Amino acid sequence: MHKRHLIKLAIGASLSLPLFGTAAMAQETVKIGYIDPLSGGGASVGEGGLKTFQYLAEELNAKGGILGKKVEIVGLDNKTNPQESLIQAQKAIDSGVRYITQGNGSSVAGALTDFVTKYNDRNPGKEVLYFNYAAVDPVLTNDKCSFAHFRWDANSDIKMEALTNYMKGVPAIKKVYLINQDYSFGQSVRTQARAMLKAKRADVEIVGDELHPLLKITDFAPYVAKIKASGADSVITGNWGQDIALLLKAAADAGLKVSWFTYYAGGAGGPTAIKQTGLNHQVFQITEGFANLDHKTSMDFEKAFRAKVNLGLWYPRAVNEMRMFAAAAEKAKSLEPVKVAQALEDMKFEVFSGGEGFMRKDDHQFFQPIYISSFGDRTAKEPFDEENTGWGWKLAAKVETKDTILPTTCKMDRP
Amino acid sequence: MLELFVISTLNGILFGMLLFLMASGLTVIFSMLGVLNFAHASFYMLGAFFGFQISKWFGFWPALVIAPLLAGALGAMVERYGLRQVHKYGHVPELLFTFGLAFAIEEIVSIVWGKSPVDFRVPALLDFPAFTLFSTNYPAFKIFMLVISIIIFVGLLIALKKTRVGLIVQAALTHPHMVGHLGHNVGRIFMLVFGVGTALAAVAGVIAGPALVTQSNMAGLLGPILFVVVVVGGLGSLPGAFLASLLIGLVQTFAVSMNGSLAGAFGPLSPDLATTWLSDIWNVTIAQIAPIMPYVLLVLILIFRPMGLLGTRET
Amino acid sequence: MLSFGHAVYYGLGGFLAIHAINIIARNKFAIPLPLVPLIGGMAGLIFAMLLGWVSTKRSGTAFAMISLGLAELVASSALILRTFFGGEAGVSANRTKVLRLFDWSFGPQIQIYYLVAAWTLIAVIAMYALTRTPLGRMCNAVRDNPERVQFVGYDPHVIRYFAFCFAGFFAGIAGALAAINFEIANSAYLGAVQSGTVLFATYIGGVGFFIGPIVGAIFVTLLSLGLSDLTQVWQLYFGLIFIAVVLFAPGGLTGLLMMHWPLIKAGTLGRMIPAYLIAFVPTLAMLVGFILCVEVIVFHMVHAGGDSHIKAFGIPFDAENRGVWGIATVLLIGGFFIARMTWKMIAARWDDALNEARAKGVAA
Amino acid sequence: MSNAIELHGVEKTFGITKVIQNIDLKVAKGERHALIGPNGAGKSTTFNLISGYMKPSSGTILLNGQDISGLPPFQINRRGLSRSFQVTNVFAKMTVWENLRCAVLWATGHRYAFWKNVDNLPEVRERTAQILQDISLVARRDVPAGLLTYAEQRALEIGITIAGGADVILLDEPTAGMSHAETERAVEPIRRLTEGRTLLIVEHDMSVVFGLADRISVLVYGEVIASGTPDEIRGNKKVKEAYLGEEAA
Repeated sequence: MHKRHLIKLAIGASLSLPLFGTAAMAQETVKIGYIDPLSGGGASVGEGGLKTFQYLAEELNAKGGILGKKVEIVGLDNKTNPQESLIQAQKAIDSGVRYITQGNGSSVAGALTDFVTKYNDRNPGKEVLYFNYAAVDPVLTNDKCSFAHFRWDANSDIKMEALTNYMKGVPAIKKVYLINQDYSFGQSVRTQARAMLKAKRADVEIVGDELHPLLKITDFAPYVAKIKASGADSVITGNWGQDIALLLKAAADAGLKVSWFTYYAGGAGGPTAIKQTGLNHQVFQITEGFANLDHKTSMDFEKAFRAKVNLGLWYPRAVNEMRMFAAAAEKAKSLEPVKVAQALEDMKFEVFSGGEGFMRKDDHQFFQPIYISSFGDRTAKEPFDEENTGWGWKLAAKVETKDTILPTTCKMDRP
Repeated sequence: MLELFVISTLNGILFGMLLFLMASGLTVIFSMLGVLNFAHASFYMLGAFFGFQISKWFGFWPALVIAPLLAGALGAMVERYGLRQVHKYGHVPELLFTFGLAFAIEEIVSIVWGKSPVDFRVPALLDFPAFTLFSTNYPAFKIFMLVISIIIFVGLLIALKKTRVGLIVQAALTHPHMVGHLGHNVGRIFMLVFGVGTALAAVAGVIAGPALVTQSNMAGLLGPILFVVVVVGGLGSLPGAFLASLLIGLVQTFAVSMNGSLAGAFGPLSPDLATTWLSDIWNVTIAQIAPIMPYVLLVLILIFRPMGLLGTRET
Repeated sequence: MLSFGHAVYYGLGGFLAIHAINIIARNKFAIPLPLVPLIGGMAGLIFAMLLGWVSTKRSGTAFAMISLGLAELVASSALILRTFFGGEAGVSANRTKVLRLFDWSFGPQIQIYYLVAAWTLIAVIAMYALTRTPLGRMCNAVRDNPERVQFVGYDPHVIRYFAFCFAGFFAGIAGALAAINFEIANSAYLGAVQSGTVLFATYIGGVGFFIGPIVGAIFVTLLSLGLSDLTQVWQLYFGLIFIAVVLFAPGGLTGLLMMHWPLIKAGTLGRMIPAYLIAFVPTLAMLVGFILCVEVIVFHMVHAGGDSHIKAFGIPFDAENRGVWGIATVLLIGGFFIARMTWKMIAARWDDALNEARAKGVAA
Repeated sequence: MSNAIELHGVEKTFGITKVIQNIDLKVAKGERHALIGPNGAGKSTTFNLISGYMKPSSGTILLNGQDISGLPPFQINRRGLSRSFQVTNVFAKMTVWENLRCAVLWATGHRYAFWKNVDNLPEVRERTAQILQDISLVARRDVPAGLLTYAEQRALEIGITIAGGADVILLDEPTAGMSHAETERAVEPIRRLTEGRTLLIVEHDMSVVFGLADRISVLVYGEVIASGTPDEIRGNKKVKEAYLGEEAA
C-alpha cells in the first residue's frame, strides 16, 4: 500500500524533465501560459479568466500582435493545487512559454513566484516572467517579492488603504465588525483593517473580529447571530466564493441590517446570492473597475465582451496587464523577458477604467484608481446587470491612485 | 448574551436534526448491509439539486415529495445493480464502490448544474420571519425544517416499531449476523432499506438546499462530519446517531459563538515566544476551531469509548 | 486495510523535509540533500506511531472512517498552526543551498529525477524485503484471516499497527521527495484529494499483489496527466474507471493479468485471443459512443452557445451536429448489446480454457 | 497431579439466554479429555470461552493454575493453549507451508521481527517441515490452503493448532464432516501428535471418543452432568438418559 506515492512522484518527476532543445528560439507566436483551475471546484472561475485572456489576445492580434508576432494563450489546468501548478509551469516552459499568468489562489501564486525565481537563477538566458492578475497576498510584493513577478491587481493592503480612506469620510460608520477567512489573506485583511481604522478613524469601534475556516462553513447563522449581538453597523470582509454568498444569505435570513464592505462580492455566484438576499445597495465592493463605470471606452469594451463571451468582465486588470505587456515589448523592442521586465518597471499607463496608473519599480506592484461600488437596482446610468439578476453595480466612491500608495519592504535581486 | 444563547441553541438543534436525517439512513444501511455508504452525502446533494430543478418546474411542495422519491429510486438502483454485484468481493470493495460513486456523482452534478451555487430559494409561503427574538429574526423556513425533521424522526420510530420491515431492521441493528438468515426476501429488503435511507438523505437535501447552499461541493463538505456522527454515536446504533447528531450540532454552533482563547484566559504570550508555533495555539479562539470540533470529539471518543456513545458492537 | 488518511503522513514528511532543508541551509550542517528523505520518513514514522495506535484498533470499515476523521483533523489543524505549516501558502525552501556532494547542486531537474528514482528503487527493495520477514508474512496472514491469527499467538492490532507505521514511514519518504522536487510543502499535501488519488491508484492497480500499486500509480499518474489535456471532465472518467474496476476487476489491473497466468502455463491462452479480438471491436465502439455522448452532453451543459466544434481526446467533432448525436447513441447502445454477447462468449471460452488448464494440473 | 485447565462456575449469557450455566470442569495435565453432549449443549461455546474467543459472563478459567478468564485469545495462546475450529479456519489464500509457518513463528521467538528474512530461519524451516510431515501434506506443500480437499484442510487445521508447540490442545470436532474411513485415518495422527500434551476434544463420533479419551465429560444444556473415565461414563445413568439413550434410539 505504501509505494504508490513514490512511483507517482517518479513519474511526475520524469514527465517534468526538461526536454532539452525543445524550447525553440525562433518562434512565430508569443505564448502566454495561463495556469489556473480548468477542472474541479474552481473551474467556473478559471474558465472565465481563460476566456478573458483569449479575448484580449484576439484584440491584440487584430492589431497585428506584439512586435508582429501573434499572441497565443495556452490554457493549463492546475486544479487549484500549488504542486500541480509547478508541473504545469514546467510543462509550459518546456513547450516554449516565457510568460506565465495566474490569479486564483495566493498559495499557488506563492509557489509560482518561488518556482520562477529559482528557475531564472538556474537557467540564465532562459528567463521566465510571471504576471499575476488576481492573487492579492501582500507578501508577494513585500517579503517574497521577485524580479520575475508583476502584479496588476491591487494587493489586499492597498484595497484596505482605499477602503479606509473612503470610510474616513462616512461618519455614519461607528461600529465595525470584521469577519474573514482563516488564512493568510483573511488575516492580512483583518490586521490591516484594525491598524488603518485606528489611524484614520480612531472613533470607530471594532466590535467583533472573527476568523472562520476557509470554505468549510455551510451555515453562517451562528456567525450572523454574533454580528447581530455585537450591534455593528458595518461589516468588513475579504470573503470570497461560497463564504461570501452564504454569509450574505444568513444575514438576510436573520434580518441583519448593516453595510457590507467586501473585496469579492462580485465574484462568480456573488451577485446571484446578493439578489437572493434582497440586500439592495448595502453590499459594497472594492475593485479597480466595474461594468457600470461611467467611462466610454470601458463600457464599449464591456458590451462587446459580453456579446462575445457571455460573461461580465471580472478582470479589468487583465486588460491592463495584456495591454501593458504589449506596450512594454514595443518599448523594449524585444520579447526577451528580462528586457520586457525592465521596460515595465516604472511604466506609466492610462488604465482601462480611466486615469493613470503605474508599475512601481521597487516591488512590481501596479497602482491605479480604486472604486467602491454598491450592488442593487439600476437606473439608466447603469446599463449592465450581473448574472441576469437585473441588479448591477453603482458607483459609490472613487479613490485616486495617490491615495492607494503604501510603502513596501521589498528588497529585490535584479539581474 | 441570552439572545445569542437562544439563537445558538435553535441553530444547533436544527443542524443536529439535519445531520440525523442523514445519519439515520447511513446507520440503518450500515447495520443491514454492512456497507458504509460513502456516497450517502451525495444523495443529500442529489436531493437538493433534484429539489431545485423540480421546484423550478412545479414549485417547492411537489419537489419536497418527488425529489426524495427520485433520489430513493436511484439509491435502490445503485443497490440492486451496483452494490449487490460487488457484495461477493467483501465489504471493502463495497466501500470503495460507494467512494467511486460519490466521486462520479459530484462530477455529474457539476456538469449538469455547474460548479457555482444555484438559485434555490425558500418558497414564498415560508419566506417570512417566524418570530423576532430580541431583534433577531428567526426565519419561518428554519422552523419548517425543524418540524419536518421531527415529523420524519417520529415517523421513523413508528415505522421501526410497527412494520415488519421495521422489526427486521431493528433485529439487524442489534444482531447483524442474523440478517443472513432472513430468507429469500432479503434482496428486496436490502433494496428497500437502501432506497429509504438515501431518500431520507435527499429529504434533508431538499429542505437544506434553500436554507444553506446548493452547490456541487456540498456533499464533500458534509460527508466527513456524517461519518464522525456515526462513529461517535456508535456504529449501528440509531439512538446513538441521534444523540451524536444533536451533540455535534450544538457543539459546533456554540463553539462559533465563543471568543475565548488561551491568550484571553492567561494573558498574552511573552514576546520571546510570540513568533513560535506556540503563539498559534495560544491565540486561536474557540470560534476558529469550531469546525474541527467534531474531529476532536471523534478522537476523544476513540480513545475513551471506542464503541461510541451508545454502541455495543466492536466492529 | 483501507486508509482515507494516508496523505497525513505523506504531507507531514514533506513539511519536515522542507523545514529540514531550511535548517540545514541556515546552519550549514553537513547533511547532503539525498539524506533528507530519511528525515521525512522518520516524520511519517513518528506520526504514524502516534496516531496509529488509536486508528488500528479497528479494521475494515471502522478503520476507514477513523482514518478519514484523523486526516480531516490534521488537515484542518494545519491551517491553524500556521507558523509551522505556513498557512495555505505553505513553506518553501531552496534545495540547492544545502551541502553539495560530488558537485551535484540538485538544481537541474534531471538530478532530482535520479534522486527520486534511486530512493524509489531503495524503497521498493526495502518493501519487498519487508514482505519476506516474519512481520511481513504475518501481515499477509492478518489480511487473509485476522481471526485465526489470534489463535497462533499474534495480536492483529499490533500487526496492523506495525504495518501502519511502515506505511507512514514510506509515505513520509515520498512526501519528502515531493517536497524536494517542488521545493514547497503546503496544506494540499495533507488533504483528502491526495489520499483519494492514492486510494484510486492502489485499487486500480490491484491490492494483494506486490506490483499492484506500482502498476496503479503509473496508470493513474499517466491518466491524470494525460486525460486532463484531452478532456475537461477527466475526473468523471476517472471515477467511472474506478467504479468499473471495483465492479468487474476486484483484483485490479494486476489481478486481471494474473488471472491469465494458469492459462499461459497450460498453453491454452492462445484460445482466448480470438475471443478477445472479437469482443474488442464492439466494446471499443461502446466506449467511443459513451465518450461521445458524455462530451456532447458536457458541451450542452457547460458551454451552451459556444463554438460547437469541440475536441475531445484530440478528435475534433461538431457537438451541434445531429449526425454526431445519432452516431454516438447507435455506438453506445448497439455496442453495448453486441459487446454483451461477446463478453458471454469470453466467459464461456474462459471456463473452457481454465478447465483444460486445471485438467493439465497447473491451475493450482 | 495439577490440572491443565480448570473451570469454576463459568457462565455465559447472550442477552437473556443462558447458554452456559455454571460449568465446573477439570482437565489434568497430560490427560486426553473428551467433551461430549447433544447438539446445542454448549460444547463449542465452552471452547470459545476457554480459548478467549468469548469472554465469560462470570466464573473463572485457570490455565496451568493461572487465571486466564477474559484474556484475549493471543495472550492465552502465548500461555500455551492452542485450539482448532469446527468450521475449517485456515489462511485460505496462503500455501500450506505458509499456513504452518505462521503458526510456528511466534513460538520460535520471531514475533514481530522485521529485520530477519523469514526464509533464512533454520529452526522455523525445520519445525515447519516436521509438522508438514506429521500431517502428511508434504506433497501439497505449495498449494493454497483454500484449494485443498476437505480432509486435507482438516489435517492442516490440526497442523496449525499443534505447530506452535502449545502443551494444551483444544480440538473442536476434528473429524466433523468426514467419512467413516477418513475418520479412522484421522484418529491415529491426533493420538500421535498430542502425545505428552494435554488434549481437550469435542467429538461426536463415539468410537473416536471412547477410543481416544482418558476421561470424558458430558455437557447437557450448558451444564456438566458427568465426568469420568470412559467406563464410568458408559455406566452413568444420567448420561444414558440424556445422551447415549437418544443415540441408541
